[in-house]
Amino acid sequence: MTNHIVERASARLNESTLLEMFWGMLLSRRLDERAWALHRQGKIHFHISGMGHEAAQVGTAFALNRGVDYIHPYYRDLALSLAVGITPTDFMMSLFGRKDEYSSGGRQMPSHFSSKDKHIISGSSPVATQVPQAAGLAFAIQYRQKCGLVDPNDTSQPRLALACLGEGSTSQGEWHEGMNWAGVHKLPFICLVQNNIYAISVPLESQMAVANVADRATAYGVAGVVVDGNDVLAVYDVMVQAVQRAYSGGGATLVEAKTYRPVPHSSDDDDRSYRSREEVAEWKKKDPIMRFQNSLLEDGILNDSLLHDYESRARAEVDKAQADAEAAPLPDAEEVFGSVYAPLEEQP
Amino acid sequence: MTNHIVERASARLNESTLLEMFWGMLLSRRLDERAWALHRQGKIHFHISGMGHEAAQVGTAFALNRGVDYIHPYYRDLALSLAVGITPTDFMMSLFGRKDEYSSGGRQMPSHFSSKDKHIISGSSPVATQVPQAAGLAFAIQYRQKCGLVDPNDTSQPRLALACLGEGSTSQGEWHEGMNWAGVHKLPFICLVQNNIYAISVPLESQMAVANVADRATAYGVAGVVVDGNDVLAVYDVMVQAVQRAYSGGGATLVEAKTYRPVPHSSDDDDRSYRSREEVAEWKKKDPIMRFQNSLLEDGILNDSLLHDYESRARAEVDKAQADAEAAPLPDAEEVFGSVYAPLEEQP
Amino acid sequence: MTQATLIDAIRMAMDEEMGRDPRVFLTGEDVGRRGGVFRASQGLFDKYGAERVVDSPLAELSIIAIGIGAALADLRPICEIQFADFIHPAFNQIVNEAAKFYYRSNGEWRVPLVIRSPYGGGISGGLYHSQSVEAFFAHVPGLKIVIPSTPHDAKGLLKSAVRDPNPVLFFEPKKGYRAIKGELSEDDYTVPIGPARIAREGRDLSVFAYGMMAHYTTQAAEKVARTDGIDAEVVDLRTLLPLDKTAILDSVKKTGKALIVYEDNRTMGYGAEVAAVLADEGFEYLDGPVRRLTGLDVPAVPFSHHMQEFFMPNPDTIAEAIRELAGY
Amino acid sequence: MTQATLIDAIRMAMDEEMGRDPRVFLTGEDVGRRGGVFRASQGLFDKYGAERVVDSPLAELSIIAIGIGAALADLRPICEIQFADFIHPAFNQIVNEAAKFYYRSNGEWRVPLVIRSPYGGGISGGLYHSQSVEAFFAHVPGLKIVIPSTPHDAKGLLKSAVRDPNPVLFFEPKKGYRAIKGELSEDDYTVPIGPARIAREGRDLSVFAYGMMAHYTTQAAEKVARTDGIDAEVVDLRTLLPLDKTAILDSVKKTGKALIVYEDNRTMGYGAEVAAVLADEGFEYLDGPVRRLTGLDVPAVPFSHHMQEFFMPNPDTIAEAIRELAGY
Ligand SMILES: Cc1ncc(C[n+]2csc(CCOP(=O)(O)OP(=O)(O)O)c2C)c(N)n1
Ligand SMILES: Cc1ncc(C[n+]2csc(CCOP(=O)(O)OP(=O)(O)O)c2C)c(N)n1
Ligand SMILES: [Mg+2]
Ligand SMILES: [Mg+2]
Repeated sequence: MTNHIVERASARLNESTLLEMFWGMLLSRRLDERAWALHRQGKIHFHISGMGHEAAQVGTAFALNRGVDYIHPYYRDLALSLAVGITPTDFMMSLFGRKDEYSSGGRQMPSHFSSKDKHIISGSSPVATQVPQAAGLAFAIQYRQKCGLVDPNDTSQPRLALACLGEGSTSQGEWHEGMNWAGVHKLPFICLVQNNIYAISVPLESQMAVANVADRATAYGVAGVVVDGNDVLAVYDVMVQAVQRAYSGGGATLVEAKTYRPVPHSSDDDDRSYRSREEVAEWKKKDPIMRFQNSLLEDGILNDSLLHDYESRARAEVDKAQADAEAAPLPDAEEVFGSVYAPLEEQP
Repeated sequence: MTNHIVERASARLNESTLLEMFWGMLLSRRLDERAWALHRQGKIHFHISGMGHEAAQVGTAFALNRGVDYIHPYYRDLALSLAVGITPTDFMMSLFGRKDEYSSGGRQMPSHFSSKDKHIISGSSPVATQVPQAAGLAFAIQYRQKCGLVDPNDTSQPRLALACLGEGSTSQGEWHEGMNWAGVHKLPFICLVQNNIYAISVPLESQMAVANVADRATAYGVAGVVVDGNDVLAVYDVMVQAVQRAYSGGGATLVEAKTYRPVPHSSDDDDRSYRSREEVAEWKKKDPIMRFQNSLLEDGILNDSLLHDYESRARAEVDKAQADAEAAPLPDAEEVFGSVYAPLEEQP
Repeated sequence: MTQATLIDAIRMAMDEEMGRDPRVFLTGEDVGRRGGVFRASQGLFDKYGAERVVDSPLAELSIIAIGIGAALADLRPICEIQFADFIHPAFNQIVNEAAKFYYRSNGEWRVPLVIRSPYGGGISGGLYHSQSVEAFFAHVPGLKIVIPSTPHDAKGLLKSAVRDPNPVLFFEPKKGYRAIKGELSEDDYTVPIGPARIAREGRDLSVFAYGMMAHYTTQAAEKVARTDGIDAEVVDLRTLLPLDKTAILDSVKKTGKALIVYEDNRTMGYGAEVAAVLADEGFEYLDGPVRRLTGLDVPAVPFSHHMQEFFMPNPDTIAEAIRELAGY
Repeated sequence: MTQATLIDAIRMAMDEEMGRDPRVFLTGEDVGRRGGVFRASQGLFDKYGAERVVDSPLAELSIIAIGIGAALADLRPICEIQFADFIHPAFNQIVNEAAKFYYRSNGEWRVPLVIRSPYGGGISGGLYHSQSVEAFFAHVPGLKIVIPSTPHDAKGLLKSAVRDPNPVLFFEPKKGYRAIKGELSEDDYTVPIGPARIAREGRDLSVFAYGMMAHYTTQAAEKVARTDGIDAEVVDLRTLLPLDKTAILDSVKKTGKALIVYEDNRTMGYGAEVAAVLADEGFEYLDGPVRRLTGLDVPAVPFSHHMQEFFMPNPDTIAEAIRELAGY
């Protein structure tokens, strides 16, 4: 496992980018909190949260060529998806299962992000299926370059594929097989494991007999890195390296971001049966947003009035998103029939 | 990966056991050669061979509590199966698809070894399926011990489960998931990978990006060992350690035996399209039987007249097995209907 | 005798069987401390311990393969697949392995394995928490498939499944987990795997269903009896594999007409086989077409409310289909 | 126009499509230097190179998943599964993923993927080299399923499959690879996915089949025409999903009787759906029961000769079934 950060790419980030990162994390959090509230109010059926994972996701997003590189997210990737271009209204439309909902026309449960435009691949619920598929996207990138169908330096073209998943999901054969292709073909591929030490109720030690998911990288001949997933800049730093490796033909990287989920698995879960309140409280102290906020305040990049502005803006955006979604109609029953088969003319 | 042989268990093997091992390898080889001949003569439909793998298999078998510990072999495990109690006639009956054939009543292709009596689990053709199943057998062993259903030192009871497969088959998700259970539960389990550097035509480097399959052990928190699979005593030595680990609650071991398949993948294959005659010739020099034979001759354990006896005995056994099988009837067509469901009374 | 829900019955069956036979154990995702995401195993971890109620890694094929291995070694595993939609990674282990062990070993190796899984729509689960999967497995000789629609049957059939020497898929209509209530005895009874149950006797036409649809069909039949004077016979198939052909043919011999209701998508859904049997062996009894009222031929049940409701048959659409066929 | 075998036609189709469109590539086990274990891709590695004829690791789910990913990225993968029996590990990727992408993204993401695989019995392959698997997938809206029975169709349909924007399963009756011969044009023609083919016109009864059974059925029909004067119509379904209902209903409207032949095991085999459609929408045309002549309801085709032969329909048993139904 290589974990030597020779130079910190994050040291070169300018203030406005740092603030943009902070904003991305904050907006995701406020939207996420609203979703929980809407569920408590009985207004929506279901929410699955990205809380606590914002640093891992925003640190990752900012290292990519956003909207161009392929990403194949999982259900916690709200902050990642927002950073790549999904809007709060898009997300609210999903929560309410509205007509013309952006990802699936209201067919999928919320948090199944998708946008062809932004190169966000439509995800399913069965975990880990996205990993070998994302390896396939990376394979296609490499194929086009090798076969001379595209210029490897053309930044308007995807140059890597990213797949995200939780640590529990690496137990799936799907993950193994995807990682193996990435290693064998030295694919421009990054696998980000967001290790929050639980798969619903199942703790890490019942899931695998290794301390770090990244220890599994050696089995595939790919680079493996462990990073503090609550430190957005640390994540950014290792991701910049992983991206560089992918872009330069150096192959795949397995990045493990250690983090925590401070809330139940989803709105259907009650986490009191499987973990103590003390454990949760302890972890909340490491909250990635508070942490970044404090460091930005310390560095004088953020100040109280700016913070206040951000908070108001976030509230306003979330309010508006909710209002727009609530006002939007539901899909008609007959929409159930659409888009089973792509018509022949519609050759992609 | 641990590969420190502190003491060589094989040093304690007496002459008669060494000769028994040699005999096991030789008999397997002669039977295997006959199968190829029968195929060339058009007498049988299919043969898949264990040639070149005899040392890996016999070295393994002799380290086990044969006929008691569970083994879940793969199609190359002729020498292993013979060492555990399958007879040449049993094997010949399979080659000819005879009535009352021992493993499946003529339903399975040859080399799908099975014997409930000898604790050889019935194998299928889809590769790697046996690995998580064998982990399940190991789980059952541990379960009985933990739940007080059996005495852990009772040598009449299975105390470990062994699964065998080729290196190519470790690419399957099945393998990953089985290994993972073995690691998480510290199961009394051994996975023997017989690495002959090809999966039919696909060479190792197109299969995985690691030099040794055993490098993958770290991903599961289990012990991993590489051994020269053409050296029967070296295999025996590492297997004795693996068996001890399993019996004593120390968990699972991944053993990789490096070897070669000097013949085509099966009687349906023609290996000239994917490997050079020079490569095959080079490997044949490392033949495990010649190697063991020479060392036994050198050590004076074997001599020419004894060798001659063994060869005659092998020929006689193979002749008789063939004659018996050829004389046996084919299954009746209606036998196709039997044993779809176990009857309710037949509660195991 | 108490009133209980479907899921209570399932829990009671597991509890009793674990109490009866120390070889019975439970594994699956979150079955331990969490008691299962639907709470089917609630309390069992505390009662029987971590050895016998085993949280698995998140990997379905190995949940089944571990179960197969343990069953070969003469334990009695109950493997829970959290949602039927997630059984597909284990397809190879179920179809190529569990189903074929007995046959491929000429009756030597048995796989006394139970696979439990909640299936079906109507709970806003979207494409991947609403699937019906029974049709895939109904094509596989060597498997048995059971789908209960009452608490009484759920308990008795699950206990039979645990005692069966063959692999049994036990699919539970999750929409009915708490919605379906009925009498539940605390006795150690079993309900045999195989025979269908006449849920309602009738003379005018036969309706075949299972799971949630059996429940709805019974409601629909009562309704059309009141409102239209149509006397529909409702046959709850309960066991899909092997199919109780006799019950089907006997019923249609009496009524002359058949409607099959299932919530799975139509094409190659389980009712296709029922219809095919009737079109062949029941042809001379038929006074009208064999109708199917089914889920829609789209990839899966959508999340958003109207689409979800439109996908699935319900007591009203079933009543309508009964009327239409009765009037043929 | 030359005489060619089924496998020649498949190879020619791949060659032509790879020549036409640089996005078309082939992956699977041993497809490279070895040219496939059945030699379907013989010569393509030399012609198009290791970039476009890619030996995969021994792992079917990833063969399909890599294909899905590449298809999402607008390549045109042809994924070979060495034997249909080994498609089961990829079931999740096919059923939950490939089939549902277009629907789940409301038409945004397409998966123009071809999965080729040899299937069927009669080659002494035993339980795991003889399976028919089409029935499983025929239950999955979002997939297309094609099974050719002549070289002409094999080439034209495979080329259509490569050009189709949807995932297409292309199952090849391996017993016919070299046994089935016919005219093969070197033109760049396609055969549309969807319509069935009337392999033989007839008035007395309709026989529906596909793959090797379509080939056998045509032989059987010729035979009974000669020996018994029975004029059977043979419909080669060719596309199983979506099913050409019109062709089926039209044929039975004319003949009044239907026999369905498939070598897969009977229960829930593909013919169940054909029978169900006829029992409903074709009921008024039927002058007799809808018969199925099928493989046996055992877990898979045994290895040993007599058992294998007994498992599968053949021209003689088909002829017998035609006679029986014609005489009804
Ligand atoms: C194949 C499959 N099995 C089971 C589930 C049900 N399930 C959804 S999320 C989850 C836990 C995932 O844990 P992990 O991978 O650690 O991700 P986390 O939710 O902790 O971020 C489970 C079991 C599923 N979605 N897919
Ligand atoms: C799931 C599955 N896919 C494909 C095959 C066809 N097949 C049989 S053996 C084999 C190669 C196995 O290679 P390896 O695991 O290295 O074992 P070896 O034969 O070299 O001993 C293949 C591809 C199979 N049996 N099962
Ligand atoms: Mg987790
Ligand atoms: Mg090999």
